[in-house]
Amino acid sequence: MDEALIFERSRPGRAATSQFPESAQSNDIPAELLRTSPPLLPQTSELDTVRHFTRLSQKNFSIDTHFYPLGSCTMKYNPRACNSLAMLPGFVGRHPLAPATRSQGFLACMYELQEMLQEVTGMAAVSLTPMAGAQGELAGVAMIRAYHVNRGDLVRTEVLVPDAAHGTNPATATMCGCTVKELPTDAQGDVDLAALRNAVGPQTAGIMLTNPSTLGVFERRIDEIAAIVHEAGGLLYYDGANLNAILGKVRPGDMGFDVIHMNLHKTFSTPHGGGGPGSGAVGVAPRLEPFLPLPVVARDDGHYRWVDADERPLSIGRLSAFMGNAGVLLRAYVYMRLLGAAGMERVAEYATLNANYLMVELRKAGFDLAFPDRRASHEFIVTLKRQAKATGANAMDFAKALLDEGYHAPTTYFPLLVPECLLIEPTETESKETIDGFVQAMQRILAQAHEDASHLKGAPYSTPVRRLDDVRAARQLDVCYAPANTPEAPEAAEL
Amino acid sequence: MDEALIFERSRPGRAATSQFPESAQSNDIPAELLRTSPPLLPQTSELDTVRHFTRLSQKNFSIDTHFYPLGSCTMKYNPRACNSLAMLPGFVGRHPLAPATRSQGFLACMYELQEMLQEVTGMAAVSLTPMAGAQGELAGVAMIRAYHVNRGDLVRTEVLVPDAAHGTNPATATMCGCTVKELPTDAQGDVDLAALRNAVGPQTAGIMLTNPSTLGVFERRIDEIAAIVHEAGGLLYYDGANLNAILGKVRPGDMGFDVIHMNLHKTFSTPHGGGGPGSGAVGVAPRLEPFLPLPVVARDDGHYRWVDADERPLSIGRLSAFMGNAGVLLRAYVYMRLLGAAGMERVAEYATLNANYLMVELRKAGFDLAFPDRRASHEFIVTLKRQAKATGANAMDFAKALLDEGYHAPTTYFPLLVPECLLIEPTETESKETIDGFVQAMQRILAQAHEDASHLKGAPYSTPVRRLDDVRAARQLDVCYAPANTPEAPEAAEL
Amino acid sequence: MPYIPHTEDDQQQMLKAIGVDSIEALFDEIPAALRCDGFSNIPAALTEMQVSRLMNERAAQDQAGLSFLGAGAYEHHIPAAVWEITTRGEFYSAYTPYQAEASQGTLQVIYEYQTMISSLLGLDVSNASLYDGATALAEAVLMAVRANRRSRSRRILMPRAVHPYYRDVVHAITHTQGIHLTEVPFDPATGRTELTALEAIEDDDFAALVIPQPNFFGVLEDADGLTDWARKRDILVIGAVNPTAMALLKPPGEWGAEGGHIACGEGQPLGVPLSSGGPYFGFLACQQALVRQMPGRIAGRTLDLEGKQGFTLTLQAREQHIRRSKATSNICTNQGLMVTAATIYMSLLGPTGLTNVASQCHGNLRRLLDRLEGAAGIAPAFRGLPFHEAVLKLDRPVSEVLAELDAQGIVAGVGLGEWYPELDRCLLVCTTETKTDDDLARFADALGAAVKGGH
Amino acid sequence: MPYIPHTEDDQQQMLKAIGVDSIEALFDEIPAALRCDGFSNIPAALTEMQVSRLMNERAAQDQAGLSFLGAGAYEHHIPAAVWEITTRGEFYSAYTPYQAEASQGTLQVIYEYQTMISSLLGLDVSNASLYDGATALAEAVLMAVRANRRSRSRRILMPRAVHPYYRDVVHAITHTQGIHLTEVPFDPATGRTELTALEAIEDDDFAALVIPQPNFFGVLEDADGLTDWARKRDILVIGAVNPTAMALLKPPGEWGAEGGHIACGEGQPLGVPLSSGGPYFGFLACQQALVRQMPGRIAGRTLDLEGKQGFTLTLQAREQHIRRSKATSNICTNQGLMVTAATIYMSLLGPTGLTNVASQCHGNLRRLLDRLEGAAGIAPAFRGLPFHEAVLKLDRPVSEVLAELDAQGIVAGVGLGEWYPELDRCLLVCTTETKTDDDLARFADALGAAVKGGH
Ligand SMILES: Cc1ncc(COP(=O)(O)O)c(C=O)c1O
Ligand SMILES: Cc1ncc(COP(=O)(O)O)c(C=O)c1O
Repeated sequence: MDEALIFERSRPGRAATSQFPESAQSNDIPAELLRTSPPLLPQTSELDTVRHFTRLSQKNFSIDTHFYPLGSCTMKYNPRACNSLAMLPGFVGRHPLAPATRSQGFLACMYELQEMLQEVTGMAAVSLTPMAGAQGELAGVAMIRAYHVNRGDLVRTEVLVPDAAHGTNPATATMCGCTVKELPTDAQGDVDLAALRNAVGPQTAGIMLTNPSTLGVFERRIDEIAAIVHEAGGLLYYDGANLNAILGKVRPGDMGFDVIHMNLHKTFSTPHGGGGPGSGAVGVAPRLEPFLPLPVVARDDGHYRWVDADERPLSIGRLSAFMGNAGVLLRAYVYMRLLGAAGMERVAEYATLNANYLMVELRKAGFDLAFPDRRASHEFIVTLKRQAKATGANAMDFAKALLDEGYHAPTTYFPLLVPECLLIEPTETESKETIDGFVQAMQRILAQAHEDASHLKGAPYSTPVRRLDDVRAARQLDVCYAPANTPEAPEAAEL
Repeated sequence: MDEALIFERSRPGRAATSQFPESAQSNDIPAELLRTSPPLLPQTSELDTVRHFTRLSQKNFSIDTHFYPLGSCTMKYNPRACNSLAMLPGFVGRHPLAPATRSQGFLACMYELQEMLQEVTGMAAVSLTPMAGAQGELAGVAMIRAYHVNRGDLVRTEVLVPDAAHGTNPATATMCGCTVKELPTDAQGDVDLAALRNAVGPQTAGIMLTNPSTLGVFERRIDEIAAIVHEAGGLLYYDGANLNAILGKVRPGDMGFDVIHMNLHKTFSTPHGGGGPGSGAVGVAPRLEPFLPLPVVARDDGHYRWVDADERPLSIGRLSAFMGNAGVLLRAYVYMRLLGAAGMERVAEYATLNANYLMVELRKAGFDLAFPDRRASHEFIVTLKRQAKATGANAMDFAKALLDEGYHAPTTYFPLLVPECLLIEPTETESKETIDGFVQAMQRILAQAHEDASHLKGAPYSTPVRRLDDVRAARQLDVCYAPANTPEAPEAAEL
Repeated sequence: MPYIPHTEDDQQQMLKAIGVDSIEALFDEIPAALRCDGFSNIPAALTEMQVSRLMNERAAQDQAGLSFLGAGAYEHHIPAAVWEITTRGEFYSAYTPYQAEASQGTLQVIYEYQTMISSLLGLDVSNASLYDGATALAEAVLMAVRANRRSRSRRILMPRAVHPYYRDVVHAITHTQGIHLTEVPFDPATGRTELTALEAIEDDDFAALVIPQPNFFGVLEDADGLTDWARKRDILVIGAVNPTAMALLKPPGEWGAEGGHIACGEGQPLGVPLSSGGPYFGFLACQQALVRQMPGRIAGRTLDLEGKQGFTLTLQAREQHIRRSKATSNICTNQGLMVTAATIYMSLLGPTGLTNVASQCHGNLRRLLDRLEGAAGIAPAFRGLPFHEAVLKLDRPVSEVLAELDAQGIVAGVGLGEWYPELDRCLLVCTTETKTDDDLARFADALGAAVKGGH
Repeated sequence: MPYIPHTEDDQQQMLKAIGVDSIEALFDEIPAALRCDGFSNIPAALTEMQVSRLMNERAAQDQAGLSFLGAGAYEHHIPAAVWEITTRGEFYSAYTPYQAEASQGTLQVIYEYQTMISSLLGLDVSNASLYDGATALAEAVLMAVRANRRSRSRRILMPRAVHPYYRDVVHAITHTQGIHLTEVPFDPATGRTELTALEAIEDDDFAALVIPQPNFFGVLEDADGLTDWARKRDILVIGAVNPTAMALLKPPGEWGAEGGHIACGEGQPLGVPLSSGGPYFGFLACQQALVRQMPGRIAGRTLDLEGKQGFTLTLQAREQHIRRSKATSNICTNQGLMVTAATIYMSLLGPTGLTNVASQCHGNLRRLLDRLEGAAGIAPAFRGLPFHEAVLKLDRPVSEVLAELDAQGIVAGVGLGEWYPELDRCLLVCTTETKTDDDLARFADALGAAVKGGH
């Protein structure tokens, strides 16, 4: 059922009056500082508002309702307890500048989270402040730069990035004032070592990698890569998006990485929330510890406290007004306590089992793998190049047809170097039957592609809207409602 | 999308292990007391369980998603604050037998609720313990009987009930060991006074009425009725289901009623929860106070306490293990504090405005009213007798077609005396646009009935299932899953 | 206006459409003499912010402490998912599923619930819930009286070891129909309802025997023996059971050689918070043959127009809205939302989980009793095997002990003197799986000290 | 196994299908020398019951008290509906809406959010959120440097009256790109950023001027005057504003004769709980002409195959996943769920509600200052008109006063000495609409007594 915009439900004079105080009587603010017309906020009743947003929510696919094998995103179950415990009144009501007397419960959690993340990654120290993966990357590259600068090595501004890397890696390098050198991938999905050797030099600040890579395979010569980069004077940055694949099996610190960010909203199962909030906590080897972003939590004699700037003069500084996404960190903390040491290892084991199983089942079902000779990590790539050629139905069409089957689509067209790419990540929390169901759906779609590809071009059919016109969206930009800019007469407000 | 039974998702050995403790080591219970096979509970993961029930929820119509003009049910907005405040840890964690030292917060709310309900109904005293309307009725009729018995008047066992009354009224009378005498209704929807005069006598225990009646009209000669019944030695019972219509306009106590139950899950907006819990608090005139069911809350010097059986030797006793649906009572308390005196009066005003507006608009749209010369109370009746004759589409068909339009159906075929009856109650929390949308939908359905009634016979089309076979449900009774009794091969478990 | 969406404009248009000048005019059928003029004794509206503050302050007054209270309401761990899903608007704000096609969520939940409860109790069919455990027992009694065609009496054998409040409720609800509860004493040594006590009763025509399992003192009854005794006399057997215990114990449907007929009880332990005593829910299940005597709603599986499975309320001919004065009960609204919570709870726990909970509850009681062994002035009142509650006989007035522990943040249990004069210095304590070894130690130490301190 | 559904059977079947003997074999591409062997330093798993107890105990340690803390995070009433809906699984557990057709809920929310924020700020377009207020200001600075074609400098005029942490963050994020923040002093008498201070600065090529409204001291700036001054010099104007205040105050888009170019700020006051500082969200809006320089996601309205309206992410060519090293920012995941909460919050409050909240915040501060008038040893530090925060100069060391009030359950505010040595004995206090007259009286009395007590 369609859901009108909330502004279309608005009626002058309507209001959810229980939600706000009376206006204060006196107003001593001079007129020239005041706004002259009220903001365009909807005037709706509480019922209509609740109904509107409840109905909107039902238009989403989500983990709680659908299998969501979005590669590189680790869409696993978000335990509800993580939410309810992080939202206990004591936590939710704590002001970021609350005095230490009113903070020991929260700080204890943060301190222990730092410790656990150090253990998990094999790094010497952790800062929890970055607010998403990309900000973790920024913290990491900034630390690498600060490290070189602090040693007086001012020319190291080149960052090496494999061509399969996530877009945030090159974008981050640029944001840190570095230049990006792209590295090619070889046919097996590993970094091209010859190219790497060519690329490194006295300007090399470092390399940004994730291992397993975004191609879903484990970079087998990681120690060689580490040696090459380190010998050239660069540092190694680990993009933690793929940590789910290796928990307890191999640690970035042990692979030679100097700095890592973790996507707590992936591996540590804090929710994605329809696009955040995330958390991109960073871990570092000892030589980078002085540069960690602040704040960090310390413990003295069983008392917890913030480490302040005076103690860390080399810190790259502060990346958020307070301490980052504290509520997300609490969720990750609860998650880790629920899993414990053994549970954290099982994550990688079953994520890998599920990915490899789904991979072989899809191969049996007639799909081509991008790297057929490799193990899947926690994810893998199917390429629909052959099918697209034979039937005209491409990766996008498969993705949309999956929505009609009741599955969220895998990641499409990323990494860019694989044509007609589906990057598929089932995660450890999905059952065999769910995976089998997905394989059957893929088979049905494949059969449909051969029978009548044009039908797939029309997919999805069962979603609240059919396939959307992205080109129109960009050309006839409509990003802000005004009664006049409605593309067509809005349909009669229905309930 | 279909949702398999949770049992069909079950796999031996699967479990949400975070949710339960290890088994205790020792077990000293002798084998003959132990069960020999485990209960048929599903073995599912937490994710599958969350997904299952989240998806099931989406198959419901509800206030939070749909207009729900179910007559006699007062489906109005349930403020979310009532839920979250009633579920504060202090309230949710309070044991019913907690000592007074740990109960003053809760008891204060209950005491004030009693006081406010007395004021609202015009009664002398209130007991909050009945757990739904029907139990309130039971309490009421039991008090009436106890009153007569206590006066040594042992033959008063007849209860008068108008034919339009809700089924719980006669059923309750029977449960209290009384016999029911039905009273006819006149053409204007009022009780037939002549019949009433004939019916009363020395065996009359009392009369059960609601005013406005379940026909949606105000019983204008209520004082005459009261006089007739009182003179005959009977008492008047008020079924509080329709209190929403008269809040602040006329009070049952002032109309001459001796006892009343209130459906807090209707007028006082506690949620219906897909079939409860409700609360059927009872109020009484002074002469019935000694008979009130226990417990009741008293205040002595600012200290709150339970009134116990010693102080109320004539009480009809205890109707629930503890004190009834305390959490529902808290919600009603919060609701009343949010509305305040003026807000409580507005409830009746706008409920009545909405009902009368909807009534005239439907009449304009070509529908027949059961009582065209009467004002609607908070609800009113449309009879589709003429349409059913002309087109073959009956009240049930209209009801199902409304579901396709995105509206929950009104109450159908109740009260029984009106043919092809739709009892429609919009409530005060719905907006004019919502009501207008409903009228338009009714018009479309009417047009469809004239065009192609057979199409309506197939409705609903857009719900998760099409029209269900109730006869089969009763004949081939299947009320408990067992793999063998599945009516057809269950469809492949889909997600 | 709180929760009323009408603008001035809406109101004018609507009045105009109706053809009246004011809302007041819509009340013109109410005799003027009866009219009241608003409410003088209700406080003015508060905003949600103000009410929140008030309620937070009140809730903060009522701290649970470290509690060993049981006696019919039990503190269990409830998975966070249970109430996060149960309070979703679609469950929370729906009505009874009269329009089946628009209520498949609720109906399927009920069907799944019925299946779980039936299996837990070892019986064939379950209804969709009753108000609470006590009223479920009352309904079971009424049902047994209706169903027992061999008995001409309206007498019920009701053990004194049944929860005293339950006995009160059953009496309050059934005595107006001439039903008489014959008390069966418990054995003062074992705390059990012994066969000898039954045999000592003079009357011999009874409609039903109630068997609590465990009984109010936490003691496990010889359900097999009692059932066989009753069965032989054409007395229907009603089990009144704790649902957590059922994960471990033989269910009523399997008692004795032929099984009990009806089982009922309080559903609260299955995912429902303590919440001052309600809303809880009563469960009720019975043998297939009795289904038409069952009170309350029942969901059934059927097919739709297209042959697809779906769910609907069924056997409504038993109910008040159809059968009116001849209905099996007057119940209409039941405890649907609690059933939703319980169904999610039972699904999350599964057979292993619920069994482990039961075994931990029992194990914790054992550990507590072991710790108390030898404590001066504290002894178990009964020899019978307890499940997760036990009666302790103290060498000091219970109220003094309670007050002393309360001051230390411990709620020790309930004194039994008020209900059972013969158990004057007795304290009923309960341990669930929520108690840690430290909790048990803290309690045992404090209790030991308090009893000793009285001397 | 917590959250892992695999049965022994599943596992065997899956391994067989893959053709390996063990899960371990799936890790055979990892060089053996690198392998670790599990975690020794992480505690064993707890059950949800155990973690709940732990977290409840920890949360109970951190009582908020009666708090007058502000300084960038504000305690407001949040309607219960906001988080009950926001945490619905469909919002909570969805990803960024890449598959538009499966994400219309989230996308429509973003579109509605963009509309509300644009209007609140008086600008044309808004993005879908940034991390928080501080990073939003950093992004605004970067955006201004990119957008200001008339300026060749990478210098930004940054008032000292901007939140010190914001200035730190902007520096940390932008200095590696050679951006320099030129500090603009505040007037010690008014607490405002005066034109004279700007005119005293020697450099004359600046990319942008940041105007806080209100500023960190709670004082209202002469936004019109500052904007006109900057506009005349081709300096872009960035408003860094409090969103609640915007309901009352002239929005950045309307400042001066021509309006500011960019506005940003911390979204927390719009329905997001204090929550130890996050997750919050940063908002950012700008004039239409700058939209292609905007960082972050943007949702747009478009049509589907059938001509029906729908929503999708748009202008993605600005973003890292398309433009990679040339993107407008590296941001990917933003603060979507907070935006959902804020959109519901703004819808529930509406224009009147938000305005009333703002006026009560301000009115409460006025009442507090009135109460403190004449209190010995307490005086407003600045003459400038405050919104809902004020700096009080105390006649006693702030830390002593804070400690004394803390012991009474009052959190009085933050001392400014650490950030502004020149404001050593100064306390920043905040009042929102949550404070009652009693609260204000209690605070004023306690503060008065504490300051006096120091003598
Ligand atoms: C491989 C990889 N790196 C980095 C990121 C960026 O993380 P975030 O979106 O939290 O900024 C992602 C997630 O989108 C990713 O998949
Ligand atoms: C008129 C009337 N009376 C009594 C009842 C019974 O109330 P309850 O369902 O709460 O038992 C109802 C509600 O269904 C009703 O509408």
